[in-house]
Amino acid sequence: MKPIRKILIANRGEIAIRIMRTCREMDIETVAVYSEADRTSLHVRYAHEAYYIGKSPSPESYLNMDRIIEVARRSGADAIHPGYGFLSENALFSQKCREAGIIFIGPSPEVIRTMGDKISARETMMKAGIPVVPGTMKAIQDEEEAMRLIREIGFPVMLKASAGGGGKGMRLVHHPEDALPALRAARSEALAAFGDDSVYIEKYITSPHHIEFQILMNNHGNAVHLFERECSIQRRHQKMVEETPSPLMTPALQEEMGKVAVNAAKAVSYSGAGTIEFLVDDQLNFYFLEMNTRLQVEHPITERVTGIDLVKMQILIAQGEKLPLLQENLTQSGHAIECRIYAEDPDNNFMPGAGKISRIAEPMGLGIRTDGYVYEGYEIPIYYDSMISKLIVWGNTRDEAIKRMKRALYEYKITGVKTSIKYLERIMDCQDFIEGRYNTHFIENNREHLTDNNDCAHSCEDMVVIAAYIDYREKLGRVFDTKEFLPLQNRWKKTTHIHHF
Amino acid sequence: MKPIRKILIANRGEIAIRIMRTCREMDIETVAVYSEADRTSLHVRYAHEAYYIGKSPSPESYLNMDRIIEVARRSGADAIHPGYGFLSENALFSQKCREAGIIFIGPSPEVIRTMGDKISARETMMKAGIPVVPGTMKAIQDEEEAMRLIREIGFPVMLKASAGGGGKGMRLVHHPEDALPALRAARSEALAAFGDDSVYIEKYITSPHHIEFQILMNNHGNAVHLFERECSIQRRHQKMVEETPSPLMTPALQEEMGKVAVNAAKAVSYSGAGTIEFLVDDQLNFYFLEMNTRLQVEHPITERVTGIDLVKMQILIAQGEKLPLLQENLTQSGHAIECRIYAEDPDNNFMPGAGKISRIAEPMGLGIRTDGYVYEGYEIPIYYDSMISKLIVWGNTRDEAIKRMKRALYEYKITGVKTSIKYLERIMDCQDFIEGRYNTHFIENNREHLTDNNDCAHSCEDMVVIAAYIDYREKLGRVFDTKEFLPLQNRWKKTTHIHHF
Amino acid sequence: MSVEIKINNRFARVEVLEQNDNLLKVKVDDKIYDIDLMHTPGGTFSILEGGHSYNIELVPQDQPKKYTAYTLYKNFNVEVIDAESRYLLNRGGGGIDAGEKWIKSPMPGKVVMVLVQEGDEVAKGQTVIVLSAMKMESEYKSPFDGKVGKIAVSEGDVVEGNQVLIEFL
Amino acid sequence: MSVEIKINNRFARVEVLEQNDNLLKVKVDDKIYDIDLMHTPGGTFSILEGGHSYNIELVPQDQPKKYTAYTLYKNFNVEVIDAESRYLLNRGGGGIDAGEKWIKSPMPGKVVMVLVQEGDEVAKGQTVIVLSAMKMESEYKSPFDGKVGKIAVSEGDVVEGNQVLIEFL
Repeated sequence: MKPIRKILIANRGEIAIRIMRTCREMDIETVAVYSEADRTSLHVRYAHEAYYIGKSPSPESYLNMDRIIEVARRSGADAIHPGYGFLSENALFSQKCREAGIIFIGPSPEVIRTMGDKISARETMMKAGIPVVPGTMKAIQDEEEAMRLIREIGFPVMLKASAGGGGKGMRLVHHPEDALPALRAARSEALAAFGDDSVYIEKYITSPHHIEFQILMNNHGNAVHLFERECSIQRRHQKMVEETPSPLMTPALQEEMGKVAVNAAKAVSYSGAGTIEFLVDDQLNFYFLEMNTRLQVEHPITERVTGIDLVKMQILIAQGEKLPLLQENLTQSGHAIECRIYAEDPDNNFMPGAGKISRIAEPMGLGIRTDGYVYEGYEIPIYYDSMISKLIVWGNTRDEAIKRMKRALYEYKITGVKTSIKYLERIMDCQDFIEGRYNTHFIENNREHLTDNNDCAHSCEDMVVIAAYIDYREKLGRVFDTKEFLPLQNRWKKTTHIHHF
Repeated sequence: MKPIRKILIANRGEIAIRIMRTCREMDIETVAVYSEADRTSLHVRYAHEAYYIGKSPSPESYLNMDRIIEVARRSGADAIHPGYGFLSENALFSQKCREAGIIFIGPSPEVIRTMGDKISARETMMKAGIPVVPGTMKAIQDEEEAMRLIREIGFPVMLKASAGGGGKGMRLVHHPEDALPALRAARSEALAAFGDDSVYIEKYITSPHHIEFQILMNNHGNAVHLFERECSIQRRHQKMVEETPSPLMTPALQEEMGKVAVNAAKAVSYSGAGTIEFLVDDQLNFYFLEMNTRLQVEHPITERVTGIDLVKMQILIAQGEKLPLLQENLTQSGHAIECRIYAEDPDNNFMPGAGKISRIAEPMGLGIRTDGYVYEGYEIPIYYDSMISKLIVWGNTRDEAIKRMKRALYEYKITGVKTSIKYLERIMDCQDFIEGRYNTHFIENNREHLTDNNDCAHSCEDMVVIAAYIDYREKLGRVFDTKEFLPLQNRWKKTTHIHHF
Repeated sequence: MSVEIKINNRFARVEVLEQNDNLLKVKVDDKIYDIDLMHTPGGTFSILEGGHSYNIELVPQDQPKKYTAYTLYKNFNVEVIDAESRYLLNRGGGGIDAGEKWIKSPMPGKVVMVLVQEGDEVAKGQTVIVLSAMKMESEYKSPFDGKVGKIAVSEGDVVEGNQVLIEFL
Repeated sequence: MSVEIKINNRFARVEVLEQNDNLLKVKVDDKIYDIDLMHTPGGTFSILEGGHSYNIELVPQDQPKKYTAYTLYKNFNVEVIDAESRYLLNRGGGGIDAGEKWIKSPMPGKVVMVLVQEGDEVAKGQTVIVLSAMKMESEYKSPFDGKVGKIAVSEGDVVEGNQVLIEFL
């Protein structure tokens, strides 16, 4: 068993940096790859080495398998960590790494293939005795057949890209007249995102909870689960807030679902970190939804309550270590919540926005973790995901965690682009959230409570007016003073202090 | 029992902000006070309200009791939190708060008086059957008597300001000829810092470990300890690195010292959070050193391993809550280390330095907490402590915590002023520290390993040379281009990208 | 000198009555404030008013005299209405669009589908065009019942931010 | 154009041989590097050389052409030695002090005690003056065996940074 000494991170943004952090703690050298848009991105500056791999659109860079493997070879990397998104669930990439003699930090091509295709995943799970949601058993490419199946299963139905993930190529259809446009939109989106426009169709569970279990399995047959993550707070089918434990969870249900998750991992001889996603209805019936054969965006909340560095585990498992993974050694301590900070406009249908970051103030202190990658002056490229940071908070109790999250969101200031920060604060203030009574319809059910209610006092507005006036007046004054040296650093104006209490 | 709704924080810097954070999580309004030098300090900007209390030297502002109480009254604050330093261990201030009908978040004037004077503290502890270091039983103000006692106790001896703390007015004397100058220096320092030049003298323990126990006691007779903090890594008698658990600790010793700490708290009917400091020698004999009747700088490592927000506990106890403080509910989980970031020059005898912060990059990610207060463009005033930030790291094991701390220190970048960051990295690399074999002489015993060893590769130096050249060339060029708009925000130069792999 | 400032939908008139370094007496509409104001050239403001501590950050927008203002609780659109902008506003140039008769792209992206043709009758809320940006497809709906005028783009086109896509009659 | 740059105690000669936007061919002494250099006007540099990623931040010092350079691992004192500074250096004005014969205050503070008198013989390491700054007293020792010359301050004096306190003969 040869220890891994150098890892190429085939990704960008916060996850690239998060992986490099653990590498640094393990004395492993890091190799970054970057597209044209990312020359000055933080992952390039954080890594020991960095190589250009192509133009900004991801098919020409972050999805360019041969190029990435070539960089790994040239730089002498022993292993590639794919992060999430991009090539992380690409069986061919895992295959190509194997052929090149480079460790792919993730499961085998066979497992990715089986679990990556949602239909074969369903079949595999059904064989292993795991409950699944009623729906089609194969990928549909024919429009007429799809329409027939939709009618057969009965509304509401969910259309999903067979190769999909992250809400792309997904459509919920309630009424017969919406079925055809939705099908076409889903297929077009799937084709653009994954190069495959086949979809599958399943019964849509009303009032569903999206609960997933983190699993770890080594190459020696040991598997454990690291408890659940509640991910029901979603907008546009993308997660926005996650927490663990789930407010819905009972000890009995946790034990049962945990066992099923471990069985699912064992059924495919899994390797590394993975996630079993379930839909849970109000009666606590649960159905296998899909398996994510990679690290999840929301993995830090699991790290916080279990104390386990999941990236470290991934690396050790990939290295072939026989980890002492024993379920009875694992405990869930306290409560963790993650809020995803997107560059988007929550008051305009969560429209993603690119642009330049003006200033950032990160929240700090007890129980706060941020995983981000943008910095002051950074221009968010239009080519990639709009998530710019994750805020993870821990508290002794759920109540303490919510209050701490509110405090952290209050402290978190990103100016220059629109972000979801204020919207997330409103979620923390929402009675349904505070009481833990929510399902995946939370955002639409609480539209009223979540809109900007303009509660700034009149005097606060007046202070803004005064500030704008002073700034304007200074700019007018500056016309007569063009030779003045403008310091590059911000500098507080020096004025004598007047006793005024 | 009336809940506290508004707290005045009679402090500045990181501790003022740390306290305000918890207040915000408890929906308590915060009132800041500030001196002339602190108008634009972060604590003024973080608070709900802020009031000017006087000129920059602390006797005219942060030590001005009547002024602070007046502000509390006018702003309608129910309580005052003194933080650490300044008025935190001032019995008269606690007294004045009581008389003004304002809750002082800390113990009664009587307890502060008893424990604040090191000599009466020793007497009280001896009566309660707690072991103390041999030394004088009363404050010495007569030079001749002091010299006689020094000879009597025998070298080495330690001179300490009777009213002191934080290493001020403290001197270690090994040789008879150094005794008189040391005595004079200690008394002059004590007079300047505390307005009292009496000292006491005690036997100096060779190879001592400085280990302290955190205690919490409510107003209903319940007391617990929250385990120990190892604080032996000191320079100039000021702590630099703290960790919990102590590498020296055994379960038996922890139980014994914990019991003694709880007894010490009970002996004085303590209220709130306090710390019992011990000297422990290589044979694990321990002696009571002093009690700090306030929050400690290093309290976050205890918060991290116990999951308890100590400021929240202080507030709840001050409010009169009957907390369920049960020793058996408390556990120490994992390992936490704190590094104190000082604005100082470690390569020049830790000379403190004021100056303007140019840029800050905070460490982030798994297991990291920073408690700081400086920001980019901030000028560190010369009037106060030189500690600008605390970096607290948690790991599953001591080894993981050390590696994580190294990673965090690597990420932590503060430019514009000299800091202890690189020096702290060297401590993390020091074999004696890694193996946990150290006492309060660590810094002097490892002088060799801790000096800057100039290990940057030649090519790295060359890159710095190139950067300086490019900057110089640009500045030359700028002479011909004075009308160019200099953006206030840093902006990466836009250049076309050249394929170059 | 008093100046008019538009904050979201409110117009306010400001005037500095007295100034002693960072201590100002300012009138906003009918209200007089005594404030202690410190700021950086970068637009960070710390204002103390009656003890209350306000933090404001001004970020200039593309158009001159326009800002986005960030407080710790809320964000505002702010515009200084001096003589020049007042003139433009009265002429109807610049200023605020009333009853837009088009759909614009909010940011750079790509046209995925155009679901209507020129001359089509559309109902309010009917999806007329689908754009893709930042890996996400967004459906744009008609803001009212009406008729499609000019369609300025085709499927597959790359569009700029703020570009008119479809006009209505 | 080649320029000499002093980095800590080393003198290095730099010359840009070729430039294509951010791609440079640079000679430092005898070594030639092909680098990809990006930087901000604020002095933050990202340099890629042979794949290696270097991060450098330059902070200008009080004197022109002098910087403190911060890398992720080490800090350096850097000075550009162009014709002007070379001239000053050769004349012995400015530049580096050789064998200082005085004790200066490193930062603003207050004189607590002066332990010597003018004309006293002092031994190397003997404490001569005690300063207080940032709540901490520091003892300053004689850098060599010698004799005290002028004492420029008295106990209780407030001193500026870099002010001469005691001169030696």
